[in-house]
Amino acid sequence: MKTNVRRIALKSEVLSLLLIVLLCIAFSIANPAFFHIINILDLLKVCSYPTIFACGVMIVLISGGLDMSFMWIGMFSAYSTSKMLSLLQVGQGIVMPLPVIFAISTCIGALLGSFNALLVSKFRLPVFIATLSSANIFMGVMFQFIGSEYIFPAQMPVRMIEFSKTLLFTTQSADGTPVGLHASVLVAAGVCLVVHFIMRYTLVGRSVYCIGGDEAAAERVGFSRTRTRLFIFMLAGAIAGLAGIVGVSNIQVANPYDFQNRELTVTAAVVIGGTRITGGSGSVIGVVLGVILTNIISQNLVLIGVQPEYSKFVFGILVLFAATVQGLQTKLRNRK
Amino acid sequence: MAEHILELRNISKAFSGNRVLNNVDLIIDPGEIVCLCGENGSGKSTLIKIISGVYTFDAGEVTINGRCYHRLSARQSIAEGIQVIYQDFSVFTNLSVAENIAMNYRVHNKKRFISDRFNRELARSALAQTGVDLPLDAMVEQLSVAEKQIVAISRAICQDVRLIIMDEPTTAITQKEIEKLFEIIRGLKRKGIAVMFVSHKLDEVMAICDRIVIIRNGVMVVDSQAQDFPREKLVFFMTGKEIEEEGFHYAGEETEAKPLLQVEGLSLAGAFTDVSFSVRPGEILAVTGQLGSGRTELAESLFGLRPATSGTIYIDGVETPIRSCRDALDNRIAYLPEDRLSEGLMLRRSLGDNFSSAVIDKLTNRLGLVSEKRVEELSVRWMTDLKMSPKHYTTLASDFSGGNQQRIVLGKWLASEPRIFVLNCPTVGVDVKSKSEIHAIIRDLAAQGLAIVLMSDDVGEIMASSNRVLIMQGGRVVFENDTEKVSESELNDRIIGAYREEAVK
Amino acid sequence: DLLQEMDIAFLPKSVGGAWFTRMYEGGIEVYAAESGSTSFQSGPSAGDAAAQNRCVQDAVAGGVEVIAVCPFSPEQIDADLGKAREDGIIVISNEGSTLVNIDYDIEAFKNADFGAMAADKMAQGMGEEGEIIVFVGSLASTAHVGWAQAIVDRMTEAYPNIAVANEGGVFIETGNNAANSYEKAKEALKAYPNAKACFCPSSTDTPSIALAIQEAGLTNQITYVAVGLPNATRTYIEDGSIDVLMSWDPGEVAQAMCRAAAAVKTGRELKTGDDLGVFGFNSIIVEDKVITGTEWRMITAENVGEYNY
Amino acid sequence: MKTTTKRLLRRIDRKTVQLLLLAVVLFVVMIILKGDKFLRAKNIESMLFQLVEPGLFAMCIGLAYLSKGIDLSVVTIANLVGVVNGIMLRTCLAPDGSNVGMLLALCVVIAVGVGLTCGIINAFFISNIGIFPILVTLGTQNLFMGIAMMLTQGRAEGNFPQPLMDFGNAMVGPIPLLTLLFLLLYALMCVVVHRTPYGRKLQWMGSNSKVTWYTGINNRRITYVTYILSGLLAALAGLVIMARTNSAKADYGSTYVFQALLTCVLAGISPLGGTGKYYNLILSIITIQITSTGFNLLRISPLIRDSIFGILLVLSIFIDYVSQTQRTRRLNRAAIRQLQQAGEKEAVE
Ligand SMILES: Nc1ncnc2c1ncn2[C@@H]1O[C@H](COP(=O)(O)OP(=O)(O)OP(=O)(O)O)[C@@H](O)[C@H]1O
Ligand SMILES: Nc1ncnc2c1ncn2[C@@H]1O[C@H](COP(=O)(O)OP(=O)(O)OP(=O)(O)O)[C@@H](O)[C@H]1O
Ligand SMILES: [Mg+2]
Ligand SMILES: [Mg+2]
Repeated sequence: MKTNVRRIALKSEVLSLLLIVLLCIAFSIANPAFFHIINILDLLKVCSYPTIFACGVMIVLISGGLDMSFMWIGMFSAYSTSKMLSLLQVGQGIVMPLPVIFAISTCIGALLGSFNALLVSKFRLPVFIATLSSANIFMGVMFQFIGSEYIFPAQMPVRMIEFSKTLLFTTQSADGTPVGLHASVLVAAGVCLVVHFIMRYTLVGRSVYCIGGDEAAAERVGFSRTRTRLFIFMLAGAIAGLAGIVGVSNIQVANPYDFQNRELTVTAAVVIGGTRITGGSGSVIGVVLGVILTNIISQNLVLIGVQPEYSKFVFGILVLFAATVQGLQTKLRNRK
Repeated sequence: MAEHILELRNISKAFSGNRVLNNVDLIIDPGEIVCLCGENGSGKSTLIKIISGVYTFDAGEVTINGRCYHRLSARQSIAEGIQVIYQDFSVFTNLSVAENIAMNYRVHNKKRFISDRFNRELARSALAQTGVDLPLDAMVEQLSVAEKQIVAISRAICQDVRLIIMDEPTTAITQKEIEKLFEIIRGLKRKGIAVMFVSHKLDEVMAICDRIVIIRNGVMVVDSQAQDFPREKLVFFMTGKEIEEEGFHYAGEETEAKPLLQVEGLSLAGAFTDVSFSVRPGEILAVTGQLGSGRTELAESLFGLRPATSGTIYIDGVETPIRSCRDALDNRIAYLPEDRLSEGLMLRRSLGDNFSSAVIDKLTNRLGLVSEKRVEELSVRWMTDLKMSPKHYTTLASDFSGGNQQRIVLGKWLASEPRIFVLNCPTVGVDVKSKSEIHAIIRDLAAQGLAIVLMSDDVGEIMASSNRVLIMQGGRVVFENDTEKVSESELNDRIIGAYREEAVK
Repeated sequence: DLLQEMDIAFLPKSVGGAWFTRMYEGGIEVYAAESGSTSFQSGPSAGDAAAQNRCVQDAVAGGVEVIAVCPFSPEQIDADLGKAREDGIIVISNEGSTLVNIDYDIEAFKNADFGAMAADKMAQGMGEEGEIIVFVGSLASTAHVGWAQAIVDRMTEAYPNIAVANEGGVFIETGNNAANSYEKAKEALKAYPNAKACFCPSSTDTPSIALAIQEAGLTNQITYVAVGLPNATRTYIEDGSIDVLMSWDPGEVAQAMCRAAAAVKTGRELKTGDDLGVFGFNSIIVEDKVITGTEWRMITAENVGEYNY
Repeated sequence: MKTTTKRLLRRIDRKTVQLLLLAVVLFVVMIILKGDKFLRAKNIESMLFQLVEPGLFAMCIGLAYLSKGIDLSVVTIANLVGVVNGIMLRTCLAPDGSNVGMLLALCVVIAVGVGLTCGIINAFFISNIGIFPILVTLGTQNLFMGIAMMLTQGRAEGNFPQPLMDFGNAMVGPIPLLTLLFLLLYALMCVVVHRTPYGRKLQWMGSNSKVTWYTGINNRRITYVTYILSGLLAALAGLVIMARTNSAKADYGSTYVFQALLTCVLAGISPLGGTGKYYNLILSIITIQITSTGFNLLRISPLIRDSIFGILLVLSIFIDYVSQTQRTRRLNRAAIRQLQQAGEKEAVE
């Protein structure tokens, strides 16, 4: 009984949940508006595409490597898709349905992911180095050969604009504006479920854990290193491509610089969510909690009256705090 | 004649210019227990990895169950019913016991979807065969070495297997568990499953195998039925020369030297309690006991890695608290850890780095900079003193064979000129020849006046290289005597707790 | 005589965005084609003072005649511009009126006038009372902060019933990043539910703030006055999410920069009242080294159809 | 004679040769394409100036890499130093400038203090609490920048006293003083990393911290020294930035972090710890500088210029890969041949 409680208490997911609850209490004391339904719905929407990104990051991290390229993969896929379709739409008047748009971006992402896989499995590079260089290359290729200018709402594929306006379970708020769950949240939830299923219940998903735990041992069991890597990076790339297009749809503008320098924030969320930075362990639930946690922190500072120039400071403190709690927890766990 | 399970023909293999296997032929039939012997670095593991498809071979062909392969993948090998228990087990420490055991089965049978219930059932039945009970949901990283090995064995036998290969399965486990393992192996044999295993412990080899195969420098030198093979020739065929182990005699009895290291009532919460002993200069005190008896923790306490919570340590009769490694080093205590690959040796660094790592602070010139010349001198000196095959001091430690690697770790500590040397299982996984050489080194050190504490499982080693022996059980010392006064079998029984005074009477 | 053949380096805060692309393609290159000059642009892909400094240093070392620069952080680029001037390079800046080491700084208009106009429009829309939210793209940007401050000054001076929402704090930084500004705007709108008007000086961030207003259902409640390009914000202007877009053509400003450089090259001194031959700069005001234009465009749903840049 | 050359050759790192080759090839290409401008004294001087700041940051990250860590906070440490000094100068400088000398000395003291403190904070979380360096320094990166932001409200501090500017722009013959000092410091750090007991222990800890622990090496102390050194170097970079730009601001140089990460990787210093030679760093810094300035001179679109790091990296990785596989293949072939010959001989006997 006691050991069970201990085991549950030492699970990192539980910890993130606890932190979230604590923060929520603290925030709602500071400003009761925090718990307003609109705020919650907004938080979910804002978390949607980072969560999708984070799922991809988690997969690569479990396989034992830090992915530095996913934001550029996401941007590359989303931007080139939007640009291509925008040209088609303006020039030819062709309007693509939303699933096709998402599929195109996802496929581009998967393709870019396979380039990472090539670097990692053929040249045997550490993931961190491989993706750091590929991120640079994707960026250069996109700017030079696809474009670097904004694509504005008027030029965006109309289905994407429609998507960004799709709300589910709508009701009217007090002043008559529709309130509801944004469609992108549903996409994120779908991705989470699929990734959870793959990572938990399929052999190929488990092979990611195996490779992350012990690459040589995984090979000896009969997993093909090349194929598993290809799977990992193509899946992560595809997820990044989808995340990118969802993110771009959400704000109705395709700005190729938008996701720049956000890699580490998302990675931090994934790690705070309990994914082991050295690989081999992590879960989708933890990742979702991690993303929500970091976003509660970064999205609500103004709401609780923290002046903007303090926000970096507070964010830094909170990252250190969350990480410290986790570090101590790991120490406890290892002590058994 | 029944079909052979495995047939190797003219297998050769080289690693970046090093030829490791040279035209090896080997045939294994169903239900055979084959033992593969050879010195460290003779190519045993390499041969095994070729059979299991982990390494490609440069020349020759492999026939399994009548099918001939010129290239063999790990998947093919598993599909043919070959399972390997590797030297390092190759279990996934980040996964649960059940999943580990079921993993091979799933990969091999292309079970694309995982069900926990299935995993657990499979694991339960496999564990039932081994007769060991393990918590199915525990993470493997929380298991002891022996338990990890059980997982590896269960994983191997949980599916349609025709040949199980075990690479040094007995290094990490104690006598009692070895008996268990042998029972399992005999059970497999009865089912017609062939077993090939590698071991450096010659008694074991002779006890169980039907056939004996010896490799020397990548060349097969003996392939013979065990009963026809003269036991006394084993060492000769492996090493190419005869080896005589002389016993150890403590010369200091008469001089009544004062103890150099004395421990009184030492305890570490959760590891060992109230341990007392003393060691005089020139003495070798053997400490033995089963896994989990607190032996390793005691050793680490003496070196300050896990400072004891109570009790006193006297050095030269003076009370000396050892709270950190620094204290230990200041008092010239050295510690050779149990697992040389992960604890003792920086594999990816040079010989010079390894030799100098404990004394780097002293190898400086007037400016406080490390003197490369002195590092080289130090390395060369210990290479010769320890009779290692001479190589340049910038050679990577990973380029040395197991026995030589162990000598590097020894040399690293000898360079610090210790007075007290704590050795934790120094000859695990080391071949007979190197083993006897290491024993000689240890005895020699004692003769030079060091006080030596030797933790060991190997009863033969204790008999040959200690003058007093101490047995631990559950963190307490349960027996202490002069080595000469106990027989090998008594010691064996005492270790596993099966010794009864009246039985002797 | 304001068309001279020169070698021009255009050094924007960052390359690629709509604004600076327009400056280069619709301004510098247009001028170069007219005058037979050569030109190139060089800048970081992310706004960073250090990276921009390196571009300045390389341009100086490689040898050009004119540097036309939009400083990311004026204080931090000044020293390097000084080196350019020592080398005899003509330096013209835009939105860098505090710079010392320049020949001329081009401003489309007076910051105070511009801010006052924005304040008036906001006050007008909100019935001269209530709270306003003031964003800036970056706290480092003199122009953004200048306009924002002018708004605040004008409000305290002329509209006593209007207050800045995040009282006591500095302006809310949106980061010249569409995704970030969207999130920041959402947050600010929730934090200050009483806000009746807001202002955004960053052309990059204007559309996504408009989207945040629209999604919060505040299109009609909030008077949104912003700086930006009509092509980029057309849909929001048409549906009223952006009430007034204050805009000028960056291309025209860039042309004015080139023309000012030509004047320096020919040794002609520019005086108040001179005509640079570009819209907005037909009767310039020269104060010390700062050349100020006089006009900008106020774009609303009625006239947005007339503009295409 | 021959053996000494051989021994010398053995001691030269493969990466050194590759990087030298890469740098020379790039240099020659630049001379061919744009020799007149590239070789101008002005340009060389500018390049020498430019490599100081990223060079210092690469030195920080290189140290952290060797310890199997990473230090993402370096640039913000530099900015914090600048900002604190800026505020100090603004408030304390006498109108007649009489106390300049003392204040500039105080600047150095402040820099050391800030660098030391930041380094200790990083090391504390990494070593005592046991959080992964990447998380810790991500947190402290925000923390330090946040402090600088709070101090300045995001504005720049500027208009430092003239002597500081003069120092920043001083030349020693054809070489900028700052570059010279940087090279000296770099040489010193090379000695520290390669020749002091601390440096050795640092590399050992990076390659296997468990072994160093079992060898009685104080991992915690090594971690502290490493992050403190990194903090101090970053603080120096802060002074350099002050002197070069005559200003300080909380968010200056955000692109430097990635550049430094890549510089180290290009030099063969692995973020996975323990491997790589610190002395190769300078070659990688120079290579990147040549490429970046070269691209600017060639007026290559700035849009593609940002990917030069990626291209350089993949290029060097590819060279590495090819030379490695070729070597192994050659050796294997030789071994097989030897094997066959031995077989034939046996057959004859
Ligand atoms: N991956 C490899 N690359 C290069 N050399 C290798 C590799 N694996 C093994 N070797 C070398 O091949 C030789 C044979 O090694 P192997 O591991 O087969 O020996 P072994 O008989 O199993 O020794 P031990 O008893 O120590 O386990 C050794 O000299 C070893 O250094
Ligand atoms: N298994 C290990 N492998 C490598 N280094 C280790 C290991 N355990 C501890 N260390 C290192 O040794 C130093 C001291 O470790 P120690 O176990 O005393 O930490 P601790 O007991 O958690 O410290 P504190 O009680 O102050 O929290 C640390 O620098 C730590 O990183
Ligand atoms: Mg072996
Ligand atoms: Mg409105």
